[in-house]
Parts: sequence; C-alpha cells; structure tokens
Amino acid sequence: MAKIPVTLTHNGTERAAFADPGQNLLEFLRRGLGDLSPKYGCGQGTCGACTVTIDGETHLSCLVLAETAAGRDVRTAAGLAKGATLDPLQDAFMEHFAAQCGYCTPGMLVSARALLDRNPNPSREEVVEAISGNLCRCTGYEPIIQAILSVAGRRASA
Amino acid sequence: MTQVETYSTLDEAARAVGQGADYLAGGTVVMREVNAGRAAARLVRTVDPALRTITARGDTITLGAGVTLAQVLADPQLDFLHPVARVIGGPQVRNMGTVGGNLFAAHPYGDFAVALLALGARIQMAGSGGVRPVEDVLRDRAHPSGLVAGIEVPRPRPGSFGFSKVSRVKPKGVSILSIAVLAPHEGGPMRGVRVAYGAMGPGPLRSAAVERVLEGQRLDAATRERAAAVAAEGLQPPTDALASDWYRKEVAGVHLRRLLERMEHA
Amino acid sequence: MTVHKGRGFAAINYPIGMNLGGDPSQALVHSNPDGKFTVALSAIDLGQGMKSVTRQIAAETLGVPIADVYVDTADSDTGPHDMGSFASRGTHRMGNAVIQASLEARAVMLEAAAEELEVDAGDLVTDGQGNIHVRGAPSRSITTMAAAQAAQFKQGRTIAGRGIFLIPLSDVDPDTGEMSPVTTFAHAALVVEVTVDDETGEVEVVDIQSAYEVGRALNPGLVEQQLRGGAWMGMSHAAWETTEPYYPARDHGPVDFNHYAMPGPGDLPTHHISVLERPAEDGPYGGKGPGEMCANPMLPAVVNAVYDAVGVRIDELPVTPEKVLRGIRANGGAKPRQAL
Amino acid sequence: MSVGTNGFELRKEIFADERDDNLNEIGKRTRRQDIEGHVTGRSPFYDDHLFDGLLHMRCVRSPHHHARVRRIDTAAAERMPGVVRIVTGRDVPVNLNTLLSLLDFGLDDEPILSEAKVAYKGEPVAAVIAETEAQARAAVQAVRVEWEVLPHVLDVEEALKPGAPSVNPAYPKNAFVYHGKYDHQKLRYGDLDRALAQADHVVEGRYQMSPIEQAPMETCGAIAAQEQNGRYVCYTGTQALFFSLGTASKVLNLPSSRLHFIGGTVGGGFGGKVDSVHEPLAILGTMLTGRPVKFQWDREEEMQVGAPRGAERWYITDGVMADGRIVARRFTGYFDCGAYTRLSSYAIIKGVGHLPGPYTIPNVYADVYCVYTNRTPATAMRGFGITGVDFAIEAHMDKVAETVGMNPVELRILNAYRDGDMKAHRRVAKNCALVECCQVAAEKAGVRLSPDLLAASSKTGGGGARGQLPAHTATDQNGRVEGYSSGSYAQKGGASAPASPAMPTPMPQPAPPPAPAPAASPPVASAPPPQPAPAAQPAKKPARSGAMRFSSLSGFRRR
Repeated sequence: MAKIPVTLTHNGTERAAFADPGQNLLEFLRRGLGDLSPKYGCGQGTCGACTVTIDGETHLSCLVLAETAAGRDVRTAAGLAKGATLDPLQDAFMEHFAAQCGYCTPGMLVSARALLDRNPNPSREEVVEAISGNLCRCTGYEPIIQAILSVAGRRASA
Repeated sequence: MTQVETYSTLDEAARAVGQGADYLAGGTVVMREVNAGRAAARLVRTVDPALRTITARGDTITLGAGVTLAQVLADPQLDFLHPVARVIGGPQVRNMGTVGGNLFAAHPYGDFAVALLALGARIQMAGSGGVRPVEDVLRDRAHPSGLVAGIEVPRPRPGSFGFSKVSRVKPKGVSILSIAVLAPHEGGPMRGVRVAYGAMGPGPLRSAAVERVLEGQRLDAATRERAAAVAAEGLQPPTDALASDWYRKEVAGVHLRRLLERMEHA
Repeated sequence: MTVHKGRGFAAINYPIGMNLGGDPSQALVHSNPDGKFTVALSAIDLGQGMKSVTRQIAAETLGVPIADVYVDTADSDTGPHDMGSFASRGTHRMGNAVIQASLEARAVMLEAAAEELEVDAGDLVTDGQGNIHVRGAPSRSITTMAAAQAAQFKQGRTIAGRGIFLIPLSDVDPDTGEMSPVTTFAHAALVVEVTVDDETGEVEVVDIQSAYEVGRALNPGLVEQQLRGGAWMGMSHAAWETTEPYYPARDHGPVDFNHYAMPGPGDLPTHHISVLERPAEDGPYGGKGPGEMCANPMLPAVVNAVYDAVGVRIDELPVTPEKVLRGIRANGGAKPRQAL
Repeated sequence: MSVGTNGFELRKEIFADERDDNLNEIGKRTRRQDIEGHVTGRSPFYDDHLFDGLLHMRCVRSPHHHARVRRIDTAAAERMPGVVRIVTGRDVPVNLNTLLSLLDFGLDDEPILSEAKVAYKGEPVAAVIAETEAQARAAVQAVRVEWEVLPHVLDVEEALKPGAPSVNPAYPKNAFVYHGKYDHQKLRYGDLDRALAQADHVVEGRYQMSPIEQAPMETCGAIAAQEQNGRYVCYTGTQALFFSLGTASKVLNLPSSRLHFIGGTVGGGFGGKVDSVHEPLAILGTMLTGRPVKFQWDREEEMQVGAPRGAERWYITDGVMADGRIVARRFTGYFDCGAYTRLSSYAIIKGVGHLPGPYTIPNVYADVYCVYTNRTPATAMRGFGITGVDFAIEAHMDKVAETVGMNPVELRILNAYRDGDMKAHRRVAKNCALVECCQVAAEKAGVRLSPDLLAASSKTGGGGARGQLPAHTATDQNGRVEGYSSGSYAQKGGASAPASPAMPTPMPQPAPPPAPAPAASPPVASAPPPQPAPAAQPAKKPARSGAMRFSSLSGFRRR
C-alpha cells in the first residue's frame, strides 16, 4: 500500500509526513504530525471534536482526505496560544468553567476563534450558530457561550 | 483500500469516474463512507477552480457544482438562498459541503436540493452531458449518469420563494421535513407554482397535489387551508429515528400553511 | 396555531455512593523535599472534577495553599485501589480517603516542624499560606518547605500519609429488602416552564428554577458545572434522547449524533440555580455528590409541565412531538390546565 | 423573581448552623487543576499516546437478535491485506464473565467473544487485528459466520411469560435470581393491601423509561502494549481503573502484577465506561501479536453496541387520603437489562433501597425484576437505578396531586421525609433537605405555598410515630426459584475458578450503623399476610439440574 507524501502548513510551520491512501486529515494530524489536539468523536462529521481551520475556514478534519490538505494552511487548537501566551478565548474558557471532560474543548475553541476572527463582536445568536457544529455532552453549552461572549465583550470595550 | 485519483479538469474526472468509483467533492458524504469502510475502492476528484465560481447572467445565476454552502451564504446576489443554506449542517459542514454534492445526499439530508427543485434549477452536466432539469438528476441520483458541472438557478421574484426546515435540534439539526415553495404572482393569482419537500419520500420531491391547489389562486387563508389539507397527499414519507411516517404526514400541512402565511406577509 | 405555556414540578433525593460488596477508596499523599505535595489516586476524572476537588480537600486538610498540591491520577502502579468514578461516590469516598491520608501526612509535617521549632507538635497550626506556627504566636513559625527539608535531609522522616474510606458491605434481606443502601442523600426540586405547540406537538423548555441540596459545595464552580450540564442532560432525556425510538422494537436505532438527538445551543432554557448546603455527617467537609442527581428531576418535571400546558400525560419517555400530538388528538384538542 | 435568568446562588442562610464556612480552600471557586490541559489540547486522553507499529482491532458482530453460531470461517479474512491475527472465543483464556463477579455478585453469564450463541444484534463473535483500521474493517466483512437464527424476545413482560425464548443460559427464565431465592428483589414494609383498602383514593400509573446512550464525546476504548518484565501496559478510558484491571486479570488469567493500567483523563463517561469491554481484548491482542493494539469503538458502535442506560417499566399504585397523605405505595418494576447482566442486577438493589422516593409512606411494597431480553446489554448511566423510577414517582405524584386537588408542590412537602423518619428499607432518615428544596424552587418560580408549608422544615415534624417500624409487615414467597443456591461464589455448579487476584477482597465488616430492631419476621398474631400476585410468576420448578452456586450480598457476607 503506497504511502502518500503530504506537505502542509501546520500552525504556521511547514510540515511533511506520509499519509495512507484514504486517510483523513484528523488521523494525519494526530499520527502523522503528532498534533493530538483535534479529537476523534465520530468520524461521521456530526460532533465537531476534530474541528480545524483550513485556509481560515473551519473544517471537520475527519471528513477531509489528508492528501487534499496538501499545500494548505491548517490550524488546530494546539496553535491557538502564541508561545506561552494563551489566546484570550483559552483564558475565558478557564475562567468561565467552560470545560469539564475537555474532549470537545479544542474543537470548540477552533470554532470560536474562527467566529471572532471574522466577527469580533458577535451576538449571542451568532455565537450559538458558530458552535452549533460542535457538540458538548458535559456543560449544557451555557458556560461556553458565556466564555465566548466575554471575549467579544472585552474586545468591544477595549 | 481507498485509492484517490485527482484530475485537473472536471471533464477528465467525468471520464475517469465510470464504474465502481465515487466522486469526492466536499467530503461530507463520501468521506464518512470512507471512514466507515463503505466507500468505493476508487475515489475521483478534481481541483478545477471553475467548479467554485458563481456567475450571474440576467435572471439566472449559475453555481459551480463545487460552490460551498458557505459561499452561497456569503454572496449577496444569492440572498434568496440564504435561509436555505443557513440551516444546512453546522458552520464546518457549510464550509465543506457543496451545492453539487447536496443533490446526491440521501435522506434526511439534501435540503438545498429541495430548494433547487422548487426553483426549477437546471443542471449542467460535465462533458457532453448537456443541461438537465433538476427533477431528472434527482430521480436518477442512485445511478447518476455523469458528473454535475454547475447549477443554473433562476432568480425568483422577490416574495415569491419561501423555505422552511423543521428540526428537533436548534440551530443545527437534520430534517423532520423541509418545504420549498415557488409561488410567482404579479399581485394576482399564482402562476407556475412549484412546491418541493425534503424528508417526505426517498428524496426531494414535488407535491402535485399542493401545486394543483395553489395554481391560479391567490395566497389567501382559504387557499392556504386547502393546500394544507392535501399537503401529504400521495406521499409515503420515511420513518426514521427522529419521526415516524405518521408524524411527517400529520405535520406537513401545518408547516406548509405556516410557510405560506409567512410568504404572504413577507 | 396556539402555543400553550405550562409549568411542571418535581422533587427528588439521591443516594450518594454504592454499598454493594463494600465500597472502598484509597489515597496516598506525600511531600517533596520543598514541601509541595503529591496526591496519588487511581480515581478517574471524566470531567466531573475529581482531580480538582481532591486537590482542594488535600490542601485544606494539609493546611497548605492549593498551588502546593498536585493530584496524580490514575496509574495502577502508583495510585492505590479505588472502586471507580460512578454512583456519585467519587467526592464522598475518595474525598474522605484523601482527608485521612492528608491528616497522616500533616501530622508528620507538624512533628518535623515541632522538632525544628523545639515545641510540642500539638501546639502547632498551619496558616494555609505555607507556614506552620505556634498557636497564638505567629512569629514562632517555620515554612512548610523548611519543615519538609528538615524531615527529609535532617530528621529522616517521611511526610506521607495513607488513607482509606470504606462503606462496608450492606446485607440485603431477600424477603423485606431491609438494607443500608447509603449513608447520605442529596436533594433537588425544580419548576420547569415549557411551551407546547398544539398543532405540531413540539415542546420547548423555556425556563428552569431549581434548588439543589448538595451537602457542602466544596467548589461552587464545579458544582455549577454539574448542575447546569446535568439539568441540560435531564431535559435531553426528557424530550430528545433514546437509542431505541420505537422501543421495544429495535428498528431505526440512531447511529450518529444527527439521529441521536440532544438539545443544541439554540434550545437552551434560562436556568436559575440555588444551591443549599446541608453538610453530610460523614462527607468530606460535609460534601455529597451533585453529579448524578441533577439530571433526574428534569424528566418528570418536563412531563408534568406538558400536562399542565395541554393536558396530555406522556408516561413513556422521551416526550416526542409525535407522542404529544397523538395525545392532543386523543383528547380532542389541547386542554390547557395551567394549574401550577 | 428569578424566572428568565441564568443565575447561580448559594443559599448560605439555609442550614447555616450546620456549617463552618470559614475554611481556606473548601468552598472556593478554584479553577480546575486540569483546565489548562483542556484548553490547550494537551490533556492526555487514552488515545493520545502514540505507539510505533500500532495495530487496530475491530469486531465481527451478530446481525441477528438471537442465533446459534454454527461455524466461523476466518480463512478468507486472514488472507486480507494487513491482517495480523483473527481472535475468536477459543483464544480467550476465560471466555465467560460477569462484571460484578469482582464483587462476588451474579453468575458469569457473558462470553467475551461468543462461540456458541449470540443473544443480541451486535454481539461480537470474533475480533480482527490489522495494520490499519481500514484494513481491519475490510477483513471484518470477509469473516463468514454461519448462523442458525433463533426466536427472540424484546419486551420485558413478554420475556417473563412461560414459553418465551430463553435469552441467557445462566438464567433460563429470563430473570436474574436474587439471593438464590427469588426471581425479583422484594421490598416489604407494612401492610400494603390493608392500607390500600382504607385509602380514600387509589391512583395507578404505568411509566416507561427509554433506553439512553451515555454519549460521551470520547468513545470507549483502550490501547495495550508490551511493557518490560512480562508486563502489559494498558491506556484506557475506563471510569473504574481497578474494575477494568480486575476484569482483564480474570478474563486473561493474568496476575494483576503483570498489568499496568493508565487512565484518569477521560472524555466523558456518564456510566458507559465501567463495562471493561476493551481492556481485556486489547491486551489479549497484544499477547497474541506481540505488538501494541488499539480497540476503540466508532460512534456507530458506541450508540448501538455500547451498553445504554436500560429501559425500565414501572407500575405504581398509591393509596391516598383525601387530605393528600399517601398511605400506601406499590411498585412493580422491570429493568430491561438486555442479553447479559453487566450491572443491572445491582441497579435494582440500589433502586429498591431508594423506594418509595423521598417521602414517608407507612406501607410500601415493591417487586422489581431484572429481565433478560435480546437487546444490547444495559449498564450504568448517570443516576443508575434511580433516574427511571424517579421519573415514574414524580410523574405519579402529579397524578396524585390532581386526584386530591392539591398544589403539586404542597403535596410533596406534605409527604416529604424528614429527619427521624423511618424509611422503607428500615433505616432512620437524617440530613434531609427535600422540604427546603421545594420551598426555594417554589419561591423562585412564584408558586404560592400555604403558611404551614412555608414554615415546614426537614428538621422538624419527623420521628416519633413516623420513626417507628410498622407493627406488621406482610411477607410472602412469591417468585420463589429453586435450583440456585445462595452460595458465596458466583460460579456454575460450584466449579472453582480463580478469584480475581486484582481486587482486594473486602473483609467482612461489622454491622452497619445502628439500625432499629429488625422487623419483617412473619407476624405472630395478626391477619394472614396477603399474597398479592405479582405481574409475572415464573415456575417454581428447579430451573436447572445440578448445584448452582450463586452469590448474593447476604451469601457473600456469610462466606
């Protein structure tokens, strides 16, 4: 079974590894590049735990064929922090108790970051829409919504 | 194991797709099957940028088959399709899923195709496949004859098109049913009415009964009630985890009437 | 179309822990030479906050700041036996084990400090800030770091502790069911408001006013997480979820989250939570376990609210639009009660 | 009023005299220890451990509800690309287990990989180990199984009728056997029939709790690998590390010292990660191949093969006085435990100890059945043993309130248990708080209560006569089962199997905290005990030949 070389930009750094034929981007990121922040929740595109951005748009990495990400700019939750400085959303999730088991959290943060990047001051309804593709079984969503809104509010008032 | 063939043009891909291969577009349908080990051994895809273009000519807007639902939402000239695109999948699915792929998404998916069916869209096939009515493509979708290149969507007159999708989960849930209504009128009786349902049969389908009731009538309360009364006539909706055939039939008329009310007051 | 409002009430209690076969948990606590503590457990944190609540309990008991404690779990080579994280037993059982282990470690730490300060260990107290001093004489003090260093490098003491908490096996009488099921109960009551669409049977949960009695709220942040998320799950059980929609037939079982329906972020009611704290006699600092019981009252409360709204009793969960609609049809229309 | 708001408050004024609120760390809203790992994606879940040469395991599953396995042909699958090994029941050292055998409770009744018969759709009969997950999936399709389809039963009450298909060979009448004695767990407190006869109203109800999926965002799974010194390491998403270790130790016949389990950071569980299905098979895969093996459910398996919260059916009959006092409550309950016991038998014990809910009712009667049907085995979920019956009780309370024309909140407070009351399981209530919860919820929602009930307290009004055991409790021998012995060890026919070396054996303990004098012995001088017929009354003939040694709580204690 021939392996396929895939080169892409991963959280700002060019990386290369081999993919199996038919391998999805989630598995490629985890096994190939060792970025374990995107999670396997369903492999069906129904939970959002594997959410990453490709060229700035959120994607379900379990539904992306790894080789089709070649040459593209892939970002994951592992790339949210700038060095030792956490993204304000990460701080807000900690402050608002917006994670319990933590399994949906990386994907949720990627979706939230994508929202704020294009709409720095979203309404509650827009936040709800932005995370609607990311399931959480623990929190009942409200703390997550509040955490995201708090960052939007901070920016608005800053 | 899955082998992927990538072509630079759609025509090449169309020639290659042939027997025993699946066409990989946005991935939301096919990659799930790949992950489950149920996809064809060969996947064919293309990187033709023409597939992602949106062009308007007169009152017809042509969507490349690879246009994503997010692209639809971002395009002001497609405002009449925004209420449709907005309720399909979550943001990630809309960033990936394509209008071409939606034509082939099995129950309970394919709500965008329901809207295209009501709008009387025409499907441009790859190569020498010509242009086909959306009905034909939907009818043959289990055994498609060729690849879709683009979708010609006639722009409806303001206020003449309405769409409704009923879900158990908000804001992102799959269809209990969806309804699209094209009801052109010049301030008078409706002419050329097209009514389409999703999740009320094996795939998107038109309701001849409702169209008969609406055609040539004004959209008043009495007409709405008559339309609601025949809303499920002749239909055999599926039973699934979310709703039984009984429930779908019972509420189709309610949701149709509510949609027609909104359209009248729009 | 008419949308009817209705309110439903339910009250419950919930047994904390299990008793079958005996219900033990163990903990080990030890200090590094700089007076920082590691708690070794085999308990599981599956989101409920086991690592965090045992860390607070250890810090409180040891008398050191929370930053000086780290909970390491779960490695069977280092963490001693524990039954597991289920049955609302984690906080209560493991919390008690951590207290016992921490008390033992603390006693050694105070002995080490006493030897350095040349006082009786019984006269020493901790300030929770990393210092040990003579009761009533804060100036006669030593840091926990200095005490730990002295213990390790000078006195040859191990600042460590072992803890176990065991609820013994309860006998169950076959003929009467006499038993000692548990030692403490948590409580809850809530009022739920719903709207019901009498043409489609669709139910929307609009508001929850809840009161939860959880023993001492060891960490209000963790408690709120459980109660808010748990009420959401209860609402989901009430009106959305099932693996077998046509039970007892096995047809149409959902295989993905699109068909296994749960309320989305657009389905959320407002939920105002009040926490009552009646400490459990044998709970760690009076704590019980809020994690499981919080979902339970939502199921009957939603059912009762639907009855209040349209006069349809749904005795088979979940409360699907179909069941509500069939009920309305069987009654010859909605029969609003609005009795609560 | 707080309706329409998302608040959170600590009502410190209530029970303030029972607490010291001046503590250093307890009571603080301290951030979670694990939160930084969660928001950076660095928290190490079991699947976040990478191994070179990792193999993937997937199961071959029954397409039938109930079928005999005639033949399993793995030849074609073994030749498939990437296939390293196919495991069947013959490869499993101890291929019969029950989860609670570690607590000496119940018979071993569930094969790890079935060899003779399957009893639910999705039951595994073989496991394929391959280089990639895709290859394992493909090879699973190539395993040929010859089935002989058997009649099946899916409804709990149907399953208890004579002549119903027998689901589980350990319990051929489709009911778990309690204490080696009865086909259900009993609760008898007072004289139900007499009280029902004297009640002003009798209120009946039937309630059905649906099967529910735990649905943790992380599916169940484990990775095993060889460690040094003949040991195996297992990274797992278990909710119960030593439960899983003990199960693996038993099933694989390995001493616990050769097993190293690592977990503790789990992507949600909600009860579904206690069953220890993955750890033994992953380790067995490593033992057979010498390579690291991952066994992980996909979402479809999680939803349909993973054990759900089982369905429950409850019948409740209440005797109520005109003023709203509930004087009698009868339950008949059926837990649908699916094809195998897992934890259901225990949930019923827990549930029976919970009856009649948080109310003081002087006459209580319950028969609760743990019923085998041809569906996915049920297991624990948040509120296990309680959620279903609480739904039934609280829906029923509303029916009672309507019958007597009372405000539903007031009905609860009127009947609420209070400190010092005797509960139906014959222990005195303490530390109660139901009344206060009702009052606070009503106040916030603007539900008006009478001055009496506003002034009520869990600390007063209980005890006294309410704290006394009933003068007479009617008992019976309904549902007596023969052929099961109430022995101390959960093995068939007294066959000796190694006790799990991994679980420390709990020592017999002194009697639990002071309890009132035991009652429940047959009355000396009173009316003959009534013999209400339970909904189902299985045959009393010996269920099977040969000595059955069966463990129950009491049996264990006498050991």
